Amino acid sequence: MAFDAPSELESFRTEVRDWLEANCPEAMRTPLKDDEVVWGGSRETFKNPDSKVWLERMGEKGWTAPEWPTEYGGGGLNRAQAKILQQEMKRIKARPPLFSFGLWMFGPALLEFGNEEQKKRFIPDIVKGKTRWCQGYSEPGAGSDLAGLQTKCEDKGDHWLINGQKVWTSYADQADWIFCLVRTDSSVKHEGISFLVFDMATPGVEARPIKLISGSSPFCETFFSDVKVPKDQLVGKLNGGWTIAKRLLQFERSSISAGGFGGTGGSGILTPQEYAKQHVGVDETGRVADGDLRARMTDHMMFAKAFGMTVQRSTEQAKAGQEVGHTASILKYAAAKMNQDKCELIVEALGTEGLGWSGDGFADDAKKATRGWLRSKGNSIEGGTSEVNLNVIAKRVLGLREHQ
Amino acid sequence: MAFDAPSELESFRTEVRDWLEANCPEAMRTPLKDDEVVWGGSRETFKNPDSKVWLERMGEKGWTAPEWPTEYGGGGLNRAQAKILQQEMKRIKARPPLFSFGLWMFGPALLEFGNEEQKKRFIPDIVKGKTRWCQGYSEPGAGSDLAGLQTKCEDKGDHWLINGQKVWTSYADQADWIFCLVRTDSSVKHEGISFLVFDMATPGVEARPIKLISGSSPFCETFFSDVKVPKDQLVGKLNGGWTIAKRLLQFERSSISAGGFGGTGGSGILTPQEYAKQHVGVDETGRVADGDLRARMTDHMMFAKAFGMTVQRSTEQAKAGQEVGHTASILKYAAAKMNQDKCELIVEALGTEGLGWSGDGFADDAKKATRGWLRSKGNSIEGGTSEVNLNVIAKRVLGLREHQ
Amino acid sequence: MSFVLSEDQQMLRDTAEAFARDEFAVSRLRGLRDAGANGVDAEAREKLAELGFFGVLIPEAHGGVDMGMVSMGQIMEMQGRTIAATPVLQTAVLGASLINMAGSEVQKSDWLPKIASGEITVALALDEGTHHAPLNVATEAEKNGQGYTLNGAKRFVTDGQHADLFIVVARTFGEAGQSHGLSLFLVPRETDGLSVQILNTVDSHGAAHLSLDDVSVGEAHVLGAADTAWETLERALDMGRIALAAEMLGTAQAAFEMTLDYLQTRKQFGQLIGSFQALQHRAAKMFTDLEMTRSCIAGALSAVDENRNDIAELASLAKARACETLHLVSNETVQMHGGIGMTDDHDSGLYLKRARVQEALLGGATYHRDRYAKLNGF
Amino acid sequence: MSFVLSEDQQMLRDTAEAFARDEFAVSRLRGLRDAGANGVDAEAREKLAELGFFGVLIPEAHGGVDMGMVSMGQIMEMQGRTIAATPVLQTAVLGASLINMAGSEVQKSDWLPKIASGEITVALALDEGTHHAPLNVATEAEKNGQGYTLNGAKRFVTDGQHADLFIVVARTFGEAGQSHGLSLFLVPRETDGLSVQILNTVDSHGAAHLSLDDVSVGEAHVLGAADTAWETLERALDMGRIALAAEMLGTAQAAFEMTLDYLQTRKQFGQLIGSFQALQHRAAKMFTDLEMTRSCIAGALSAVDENRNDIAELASLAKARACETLHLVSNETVQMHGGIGMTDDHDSGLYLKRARVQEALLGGATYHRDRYAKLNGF
Repeated sequence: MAFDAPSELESFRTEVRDWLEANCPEAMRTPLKDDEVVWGGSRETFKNPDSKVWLERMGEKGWTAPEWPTEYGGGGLNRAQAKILQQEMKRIKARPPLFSFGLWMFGPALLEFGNEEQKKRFIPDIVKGKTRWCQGYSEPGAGSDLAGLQTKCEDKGDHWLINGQKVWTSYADQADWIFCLVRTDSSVKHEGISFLVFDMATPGVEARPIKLISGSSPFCETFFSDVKVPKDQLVGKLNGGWTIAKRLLQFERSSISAGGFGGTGGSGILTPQEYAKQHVGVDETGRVADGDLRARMTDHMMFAKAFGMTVQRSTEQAKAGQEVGHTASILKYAAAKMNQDKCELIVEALGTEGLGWSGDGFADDAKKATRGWLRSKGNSIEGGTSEVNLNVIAKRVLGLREHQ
Repeated sequence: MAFDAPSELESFRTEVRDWLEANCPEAMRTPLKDDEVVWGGSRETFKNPDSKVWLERMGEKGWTAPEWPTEYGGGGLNRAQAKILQQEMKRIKARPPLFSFGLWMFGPALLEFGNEEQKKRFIPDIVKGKTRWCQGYSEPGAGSDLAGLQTKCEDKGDHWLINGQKVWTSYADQADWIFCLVRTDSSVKHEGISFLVFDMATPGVEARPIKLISGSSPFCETFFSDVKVPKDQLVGKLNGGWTIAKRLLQFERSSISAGGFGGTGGSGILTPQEYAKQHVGVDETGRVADGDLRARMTDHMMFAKAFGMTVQRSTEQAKAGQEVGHTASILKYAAAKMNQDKCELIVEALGTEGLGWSGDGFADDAKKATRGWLRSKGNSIEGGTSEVNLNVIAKRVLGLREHQ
Repeated sequence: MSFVLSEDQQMLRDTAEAFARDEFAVSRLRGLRDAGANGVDAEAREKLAELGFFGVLIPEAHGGVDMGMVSMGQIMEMQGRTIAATPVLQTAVLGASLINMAGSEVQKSDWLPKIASGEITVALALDEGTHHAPLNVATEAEKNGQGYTLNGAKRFVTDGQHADLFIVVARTFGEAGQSHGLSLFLVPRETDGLSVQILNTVDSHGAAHLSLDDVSVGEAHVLGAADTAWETLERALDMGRIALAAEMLGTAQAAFEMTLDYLQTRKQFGQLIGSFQALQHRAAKMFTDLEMTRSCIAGALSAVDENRNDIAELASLAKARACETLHLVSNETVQMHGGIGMTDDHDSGLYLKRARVQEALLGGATYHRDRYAKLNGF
Repeated sequence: MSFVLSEDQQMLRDTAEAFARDEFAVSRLRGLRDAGANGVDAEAREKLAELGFFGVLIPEAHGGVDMGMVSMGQIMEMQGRTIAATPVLQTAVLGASLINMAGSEVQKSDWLPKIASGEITVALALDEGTHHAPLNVATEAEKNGQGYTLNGAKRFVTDGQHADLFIVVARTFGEAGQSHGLSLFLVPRETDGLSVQILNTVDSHGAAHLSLDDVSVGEAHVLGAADTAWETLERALDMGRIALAAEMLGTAQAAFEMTLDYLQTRKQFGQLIGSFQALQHRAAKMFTDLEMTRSCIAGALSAVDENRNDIAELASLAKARACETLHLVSNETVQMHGGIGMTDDHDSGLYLKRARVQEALLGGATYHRDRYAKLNGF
């Protein structure tokens, strides 16, 4: 903020306000519908045509990535200006123009670890939403133990040769490119991993959607057989991939902890206490009639409130330059518990109305809630299981040791 | 049962009934007062003189140990007859004549592992309550890891020489004799332990009571410095003590699981729901007004009921000759949880009335309940911690392995 | 209470276990689901009938084998192990016992043999809201010349998608919330004015909403005396709750065993995940819950056969404990399987989905905790 | 809400921390207990006064330092770490804020300087039953010629064993349960008709039952307007709840650190017990609770200074979360210490005993969960 006199910031605010007024289509100021989310990339269909216009205009200004450098097509704004842009978009209820793992995960990592040529090559299309990226991390034998990955990458002189299998690749079937962890040295564990990017259209790449218990298929199994990758698509040092991987997991966990979880079930779903009032009823004092359910709902509400205040606290303390790693370490674990408890309470409050799968006889929001409840079971598994989170807290934060 | 025709059993019942009628003092048919419990031994004062008469008469018949062989002073009854004695005593609400670790733990072990001379020497005085025994097991460095005990026992030719320290020795300051685990070989762990008995009056033995958080002192620290023990007081084989120890722990856990726990606080204490009705009140439907507390009390009641039915189930199945080790393995863990939950609920229901320590201003039953609540915290530690219980279930019952 | 099975009961248990294992695997439910059968399985129904399972609570005079609740509990536990979709709970427990307890000689000989032979399926149509509340019946039965006219609606009637005969609980007197004034009506599926909305449920067992618009039935269709059905109904419900609890025990036990197998085979960090103490303790706690719940169910089953006076209390104990145990185990099953447990290809999800339906039917944990407390005077 | 301390607040926190550590160790409470002092510690009180802690919520005009609730929270947290027996909650939080909010200029200048200087201690006498219920006041204050005559009884008044001045909540109108009709009275200890029964409490902090028999006080002793004390009282209670929650956070944090040390030193089976994963996960969960509860308390403290409109909700959140967290941590502290934790020589028991008193004072977890739900409309 030091760089901007309040007056300059205010004039920037007017500027932003006018631009949004002129460029944000009316339809993009309405609540985002589940099926109108824009992920970009070559397969994007823009169900709502206005969302195409909106993405193009925002991408042009680089405001899909407000704080990224202009030289790579970013907005080049500082923290204070970015905050103003955010506030002004919120004021007119503007939809986010783009959802993108490129923006949230790969981009930040590439800006930190990539070389100049790679940044120039990949960042602009992320900003404009032209390339959709997916993440090739987990493998059937390497889940919680990510560093146990086995996907082989051989140096064939003029190219890398990839053979192996990834799993839990988000939207791999929709993605244009993949950023991927591969094994370039099997004699060591963490030090034998490299970070590679390549085109999903490369011969030998196959992505098969995985159907989840919720019925949706946001993830794929991805197979690589003799996939040839140009040498210049190695990011960072050979065998230096684990450093980038850890950094990326931070981005992932913090974006997850911020509430960006699969499993709330989407729009139109009410709170547990609303459903309880409708389906269980209240007594003459206005209390939900089931005192047992009511107590557990209250416990959850308090947990959620405490979680929100903890996110706020660590944010403020970080801004004030204080060490917040300890506090932040609990967020992923707590966020998973919070969302899962909420979904369980909703299904419990709905009673038999929460036991529908498809077709007539069940309200749409109830069916969504049921699917969301099932999806939420993954929250304590994806992006690091709760067991791994607790290990990390115990060892790194509390300093408890392994068996000697 | 095979040995007794129903008719014979019925005549035995009449016999027992008549004898009890003639020999059980009236005062011994009233509810047992906390301070009139008879532990026997040389320090027994018999606060209620009738309890002395009662013990002498029962001891004379050997009915303090109904199923032990008559040659050692026991009652020599079979299972069916013992059950009848039990039923008849219950019918007239007769007090148990004797509480004794000799009866519950050491005696059964000695009958199984001791030599003829030792049985003749020690069992009769256990039956008559003349000798009070205590158990020398845990040490400051050997709690959950009992086999880590270090109390040294050297063979000095004509005697054993004991040096070391025991802790959690129940009523060591009241006991006449101790049965004790000592280390006779420090080059091995379990195979270097022996089982020894000796007189607490032996020079070099000192017992210091330990004050618990509940204010009571049922346990001692016991110190041995150059204690000389005659060679014939080794029970079982040299370095064969661990087998006896494990057997004894079984007696201990099963007696604990049967509900024989420190920490209910003694007589006069009401149930959580009674206290809740008194102190929290009920609504117009007769429900305890605090629906949250009510739900947790119900959960506990159900747990307690389920526990009772599980004890009953394993007993019946054992009688039917079925394997019940798996079911029995959960009892100690569940009993501790059950008693601790009950005590917490009582204190919560009592409100500030449950926060007294001594003096006026608090009801006596409430003060007892508070002490009992504090004492109950030991339930998940004494006789094997809950953590060790869960390890045992996981490894021995569920077959889960150690890290390889 | 008896906790040891008789020889006959043990034999029946073994038969049911083998049947579930060999012909009724989870893959069968998966197949029905993928075929869109919505829980209807005619072939299985025939086999169940051949084994005599539908007649376990029916007197021999009416074509049953009259083996009692403990025996029925063994069948329920075993079908629970493979979360099989069968009409046993509605037809052989609720339907059979209601008709047997309340029915006239004519009604019994009309219907019980058909039930025992598996010729028809029955469904009790009771609840009208989304939470079990047996007294909150607003469906009205108005007296007319030859009998009664029924108007109202019933929600989430399990087996309603295929039942040949509905036992409809309706009010001939008083208002919702009162026990007096409840009556039972035998309403065949094809009766005019009865419409059935078939439901696709999360557990793929199916169910239906019913609506009754001027459904007229004759006196002969009244099951037991009018106005005073409550006592019989409550007893039948408690039998159903205990039987369902036994099914849930089987479901939880099987899910637990599947999880235990995975803990003993899956490796991470170079170790079997079952060798991690945190998972070991959670498994040990589940085992503790399972053993204690098993005792409650065994006791409740035998209490019915002994016609004890604490059946209501034991039924609520059994159902509440079964709900809590299965809720925990079904969640831990997915969590301990990790990613694979989240995939539709794996059985974890099928157990989880079935679990929540079993929990809700005939009253969930909070309903039965509340009832247990009331029965204990607080 | 602000979650970052100002320089002044940080300095005060450091002072309070050093004071608690160096002069207020747990051994001090143990000493008071063994000496039968029943929580009365004149020397400590002087030092607290010297440090200005009694004046943190008192305007400078009346001899205070007027630093606000966030500052008071730091003091409470630090005295909680060593479970110290001090009059700060009753005197400096409840007493000072009630007199400051409701008092006349005369009353303020009469009493606030004496509080700030540590010359007197004050105790709010509110509850009459064994569970916190601020509206259930039956104690009557009847108007007489020169003022009021008070009759009634108060239970478990903390600091009642030594307080010089009682603020008695009595009813000048209406009946128990109603908010209208409550009034506050300043009743000095030596007033005729006031009898004090001193209590030996489980936490060794002491307390007292009061009985008021025809206690007559003049108009000048009415604090604020008669009949309408509720709003002020509720705000003061919420300040007290938040301050107490801060103290409980300190208690839980210190007990947790003590346990963590033990996990890192005690060996069994040849391993540090802190290397057993089951204990590691339990410790990690406690840490998670502590961090989240810390956020609730920090937020609630600053909400008071910002005079936000959701103070009641945040107070119940802070107190309920503090109760749950401390309940868990105090039990785990004893369990993880094993046998040694059961001995009176070890501090675990002192923390456990103090914890249950802190939980009950000004409303336990169930009271505040219920209140939080009501404030949220369900």
